[in-house]
Amino acid sequence: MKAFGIIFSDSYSTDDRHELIRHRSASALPVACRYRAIDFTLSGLVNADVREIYLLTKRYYGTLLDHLGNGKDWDLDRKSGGIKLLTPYSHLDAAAPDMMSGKLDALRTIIPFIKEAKGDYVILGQGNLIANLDFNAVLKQHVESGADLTIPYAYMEDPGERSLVVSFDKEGVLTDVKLGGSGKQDTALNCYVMHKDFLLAFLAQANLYDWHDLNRNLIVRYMGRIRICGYRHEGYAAICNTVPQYFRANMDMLDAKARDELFPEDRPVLTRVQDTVPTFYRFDAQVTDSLLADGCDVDGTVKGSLIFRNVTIEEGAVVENCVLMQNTHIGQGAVLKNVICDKNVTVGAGVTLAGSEKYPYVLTKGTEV
Amino acid sequence: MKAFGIIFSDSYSTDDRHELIRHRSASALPVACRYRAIDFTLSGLVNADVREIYLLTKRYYGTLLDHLGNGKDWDLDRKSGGIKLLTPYSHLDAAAPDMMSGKLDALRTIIPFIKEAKGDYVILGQGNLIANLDFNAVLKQHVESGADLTIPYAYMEDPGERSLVVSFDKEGVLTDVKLGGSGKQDTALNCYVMHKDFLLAFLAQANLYDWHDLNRNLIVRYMGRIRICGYRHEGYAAICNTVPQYFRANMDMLDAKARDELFPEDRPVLTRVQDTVPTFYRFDAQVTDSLLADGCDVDGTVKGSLIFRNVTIEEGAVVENCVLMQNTHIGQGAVLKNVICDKNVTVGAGVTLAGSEKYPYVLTKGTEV
Amino acid sequence: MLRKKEMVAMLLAGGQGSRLYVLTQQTAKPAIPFGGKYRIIDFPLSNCTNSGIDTVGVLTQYQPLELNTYIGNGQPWDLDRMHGGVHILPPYATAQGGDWYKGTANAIYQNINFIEQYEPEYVLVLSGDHIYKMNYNQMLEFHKKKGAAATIASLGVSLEEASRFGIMNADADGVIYEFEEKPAHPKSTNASMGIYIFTWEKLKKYLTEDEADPASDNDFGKNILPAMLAAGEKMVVYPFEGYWKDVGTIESFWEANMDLLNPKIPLGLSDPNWKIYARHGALQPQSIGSDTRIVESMISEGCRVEGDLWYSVLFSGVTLGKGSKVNSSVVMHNVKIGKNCSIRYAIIADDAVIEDGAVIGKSPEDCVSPDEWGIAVIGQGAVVKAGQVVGPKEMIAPRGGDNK
Amino acid sequence: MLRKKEMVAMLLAGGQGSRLYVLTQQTAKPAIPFGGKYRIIDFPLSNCTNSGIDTVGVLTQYQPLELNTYIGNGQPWDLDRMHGGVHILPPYATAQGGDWYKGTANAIYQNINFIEQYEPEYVLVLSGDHIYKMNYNQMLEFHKKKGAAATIASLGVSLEEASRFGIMNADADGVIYEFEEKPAHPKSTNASMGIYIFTWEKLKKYLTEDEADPASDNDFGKNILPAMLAAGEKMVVYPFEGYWKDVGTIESFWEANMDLLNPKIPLGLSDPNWKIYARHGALQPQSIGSDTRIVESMISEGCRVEGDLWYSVLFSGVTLGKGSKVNSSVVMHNVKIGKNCSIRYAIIADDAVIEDGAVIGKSPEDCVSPDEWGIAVIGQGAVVKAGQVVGPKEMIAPRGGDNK
Repeated sequence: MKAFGIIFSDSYSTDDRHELIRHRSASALPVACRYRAIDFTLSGLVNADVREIYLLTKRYYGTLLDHLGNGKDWDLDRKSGGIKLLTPYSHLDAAAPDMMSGKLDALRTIIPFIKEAKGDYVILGQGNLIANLDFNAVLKQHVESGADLTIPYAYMEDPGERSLVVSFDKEGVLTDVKLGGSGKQDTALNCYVMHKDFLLAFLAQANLYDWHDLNRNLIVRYMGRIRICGYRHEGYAAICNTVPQYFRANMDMLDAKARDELFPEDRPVLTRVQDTVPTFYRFDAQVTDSLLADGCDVDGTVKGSLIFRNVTIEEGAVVENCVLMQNTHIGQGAVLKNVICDKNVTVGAGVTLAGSEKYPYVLTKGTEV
Repeated sequence: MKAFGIIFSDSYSTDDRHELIRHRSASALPVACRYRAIDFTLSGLVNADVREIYLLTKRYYGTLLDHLGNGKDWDLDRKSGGIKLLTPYSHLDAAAPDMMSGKLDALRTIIPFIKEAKGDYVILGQGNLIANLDFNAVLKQHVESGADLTIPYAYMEDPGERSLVVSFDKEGVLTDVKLGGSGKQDTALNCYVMHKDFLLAFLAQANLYDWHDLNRNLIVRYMGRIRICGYRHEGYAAICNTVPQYFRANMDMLDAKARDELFPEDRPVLTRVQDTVPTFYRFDAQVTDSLLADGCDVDGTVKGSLIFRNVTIEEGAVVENCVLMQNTHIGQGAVLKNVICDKNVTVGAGVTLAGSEKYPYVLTKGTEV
Repeated sequence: MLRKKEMVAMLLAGGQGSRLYVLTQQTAKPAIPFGGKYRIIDFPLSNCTNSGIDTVGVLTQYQPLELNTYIGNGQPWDLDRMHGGVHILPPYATAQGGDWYKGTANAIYQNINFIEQYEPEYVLVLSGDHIYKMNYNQMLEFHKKKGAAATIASLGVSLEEASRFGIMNADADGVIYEFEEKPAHPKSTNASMGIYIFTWEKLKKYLTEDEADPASDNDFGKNILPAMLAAGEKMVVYPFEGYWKDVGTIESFWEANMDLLNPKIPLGLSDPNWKIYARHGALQPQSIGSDTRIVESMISEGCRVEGDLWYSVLFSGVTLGKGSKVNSSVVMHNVKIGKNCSIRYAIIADDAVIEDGAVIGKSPEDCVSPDEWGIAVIGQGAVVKAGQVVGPKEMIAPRGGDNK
Repeated sequence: MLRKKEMVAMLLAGGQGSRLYVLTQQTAKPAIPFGGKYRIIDFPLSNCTNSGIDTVGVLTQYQPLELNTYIGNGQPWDLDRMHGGVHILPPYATAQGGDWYKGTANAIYQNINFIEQYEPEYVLVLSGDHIYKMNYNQMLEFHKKKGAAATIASLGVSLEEASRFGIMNADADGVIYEFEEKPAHPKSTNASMGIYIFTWEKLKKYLTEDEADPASDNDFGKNILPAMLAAGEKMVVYPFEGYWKDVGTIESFWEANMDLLNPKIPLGLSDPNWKIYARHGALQPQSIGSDTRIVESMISEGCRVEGDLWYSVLFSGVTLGKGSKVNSSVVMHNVKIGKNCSIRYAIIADDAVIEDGAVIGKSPEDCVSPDEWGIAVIGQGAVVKAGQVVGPKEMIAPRGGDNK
């Protein structure tokens, strides 16, 4: 029951207004103080002993490559298997479809790799899913249930209009899908588990009929004709297709229960080791209800916020309900509320910034205010 | 005197009729039984303790990535530095020039990486150069000569119309360049050594005037205005821009002197370890004047040929003046003369194939005849 | 944050291997070159990797430098892991003082803490002087299915060979009821291959009890296995089919190398799905000269062959001069053979230099009596002078070593 | 195919470090946690990497398991090299038998073969119990420029401190003419930092001569350096400026941790150009609770802090319960501190459990006499029961260890 993984570096359905992923893959989104979004899916696969992983990238995947490096931090620097990059133009034949246009097109360009993969089952994952899925359990259920296709899902608050809401019958077989919805909904996690032969047959079909959209063709078209089962993921899950979703997912981490679900001891989430020093709390630091990465230097007030690596908060500054990414510098006496600072942002002394709790104020990478 | 390297995966001036690089980077050309072309430049840099290397790729670089893997085989899987891939779309800004069109355009897209590089000097190399350059000596001469730009060159037979033939005055300063020539000529090896600041200033200039061609603008335009010196490489050198050049470079390896120049003991050429078994010579093997990689199984006659890894030559087959790449299978009694078999070619029992000594018969990857 | 490992392998890299004489005078047995580009230890290590076992302790106390350098960070065997990987485990001192390994069982006993770090359920015990390919994971499945405390891999031998082995007498279900060490009148033909899987909890108990017994030799075969059997633990035989060879003597080592040239021997060295990994140098392709005859031989990277080769194995970097003839011999890494030498039925260790016209060894058919014949052995780095004759069975000490 | 290395580093990971009492009862000194996320050995290893030295031998024979596991394949320090890298070098047996390391010089002597593999011109000898950042490459340039046989790094100390150190008396050019070990009346203030660069050829000669002398202690400071000086070799002082601390006692170890909290101490732990590398677990970010006060402290990944922290260092994975107060203390990895505990001037080793309401240590100002005060130490994995009081200077043995 060996499986291999294919990870899409981008969701192909993100919000155009998502400033945080304009120049980086959705998989490279920094989350929870010290991670990138892809760490969750990648660690999930490694923890299920999947050591044959194909990463399908689209545009602006440089940051993602820097993060993955040689794969050592996930123990994926293997002689055979490990992580394999499938980047645009790397293997394309002139006649192949464009990797950029949709997941199904991207998959069609890598059929030769799927054919040569050693695993019998394939896990299609998406690099911007924030969840610690137990892929061993998913695989086990997939095999035992006799399903053709298994879709992990979770009971999520306000999944948003780009998510697939799913319903199942008593036997766990998919009976209905719709796009989006508000309130708590059973929401597909954009992962798919199936037999390699099933995927190959489906891709051949897709090629014949020139299908492009994965969800529409694999799920909507086939529902009722093949056995599609759900796997209910009980732990925390979030999808970051929009800025508010991203902000909420980070704020969720302040809840110890959500955190324990996302970081269970027996399925650790691995990330790039950066060799940062511990965080220093100076004489005037006042930190409450917050999460901090290593390498910070705090001499101000921090409430209900997520502080990423190497952030400096000077004396008298107040940071409330904020997400400050790596290398943010907050000057003396500055006041921030509901703000997301992307990497390398500098906020000058005495500056006051306030965003809406629902749609926070975003300072893009490198901004100085 | 720390340097960093930039390697172009493609020469940007290869022959369109070069079947062997239609679906692979010129750097990934298999040469000398067990190497890929890039091994020479890469090992040259590693042997000069250059551990910060940027690889600029173009199209069809998948094979090249497979070959490089995680860089372990060159000890380039370093925490900082090591080998960094700069692939199309990985870091491109919408406004950037296209990496595909020329070396100078490709360089202009990576200015931010050049600025952040730690070395003071830069070595621009080309992945399809077959030579074991002593980059330490080149660097040393560059610094001591006070040159703005140093071009390694070698005295080569028939460099071909796409090569730059160079002349120097008594002090080693460049006085003339021309394209191509027959007979023995001092030929530039498509490598450049300069100070990082010089390169950055030149690229700013290139951006301002919208220059595209590296040779034309850096050498032809600047000759006489800046101090361009030559570094004479005394050992073997070959450039594989055309199929005949490629064939000749391989055949040159049958000469022990050329081989000893290309593989000196103190500057080993590293390549991907493939864990092949030793080569078996069966009862009817008759091998003379040939080079063989490991993993072959020979029961036929082989004369004056280069046999790559995992080639099988059955009883009674005759292989003369051929280059047989990895996984070639030659059936019983087949006769081949002046043939290049790309990877995974199968030649059936009894087939006779003969090419011209000057322009050998090429069987492309996977062909069965 | 360490994760559990289901099974950890402990490789007994062993003592001096004195029956290999000059070959082990400066080298631990598992580090001896074998088969053109391997060393003996590559076989168990590669078996581990190919079986999905990524945590291996190598127990050694004899001349570990070469082994240490060879294994390094474990990368060639894909055992350079963040958690697990290959570790060399020499004896060490504690606040209570230190002990050398007293026996195979004591070596494992002294490393209980190493094993316990990984909280394994099973421990695989291997030795470092056998040539074979085996899927230890299948053996583990067998062990689990049988619910055994110990499973011992077994090779079917002929009744006459049986008296040279440790023999396991088992019932129809493979449950062992008796061990016999080299029995004069063997009752069965299940020979132990020295490959054990133990349920760790059980092994730990018997190791601890054995350690407390001052009369014990602290040896697996002599003490641990009989004690477990006596206590009524379920011990089963795991039948192995395939090639297996103990290379503990000069003759068996030479034979095992010759076996590789025989296409009928089912070792399957070239099987791409079960590669044997090794640490390699960066060498040129092998070059074959103008006037040579190479028959039924194996040649590795970096060799320059100008002479003739019959039924022989050339390791990497060997030079063979014009007019020289090598027959039925094993020539290890970087040996330099001059011109017009004659080498027959010999083993020549790494870096030896054979000068022009030297004559080493003899064919059995050229010997007057069977007693005269034997494999000639040239030690590591030794120099055989021009024209010197080294007779059959003779051994030349390594450079800087003692003659026998 | 091995390439030469200009300089190889040999790190004396040392003996038991008995002046660290319970901290080293089950751990080799260099493996002791330091500074929130490091271990002592991270400092010399990171200095090597940052100085461009990629070949390091670690000489150890005492409790090597933790060190072995910690160093693993060397990856965290970028020392997982194809050729070179970091190697643990324990004592070993040869055909002539085996010896434990008799002294620092003997430890290097026994590993001459290891060093010679790399054909180095220079050998750097380091010890594993100092906290400092130093560019050994600059020291090598100095050694070469001076044309010395040995260069010894030296720290300027005050005249009164000088009598606690090995003092080197040198002329104006830095050439040493006398060594004094802990002189009552020091003539100069150049204290030896235990960091030596030797021209290998010279060192090898003196090591060999020293080994032949049965009366020798086989120690660098006592035997090798005086012998070289007596023979007229050129030995020079390399002046070091910056932070350096020997952490060989409980007090100095505690002080060195406290020093990290002092912005005036010039260690520069956060300097991105001279990172100190360490092996990390995979831990969550640190979480700070609702009602806490954290002042002048350092906290690492994976901590959950609900209590108050003053002038303290929390290593990764520490839990600090509500109402607990920690002051001027060093709390190592994964320590669990319950509610309403009071911890002052204490060192709590890895995995210890401090139950609710326990009281550990005292502030000096709360002590009746200066004699009463001292650092309280809780050993690795020890349990301090609910409400238990551990006085100043008291030491609690590690789980499974002996009390003092």
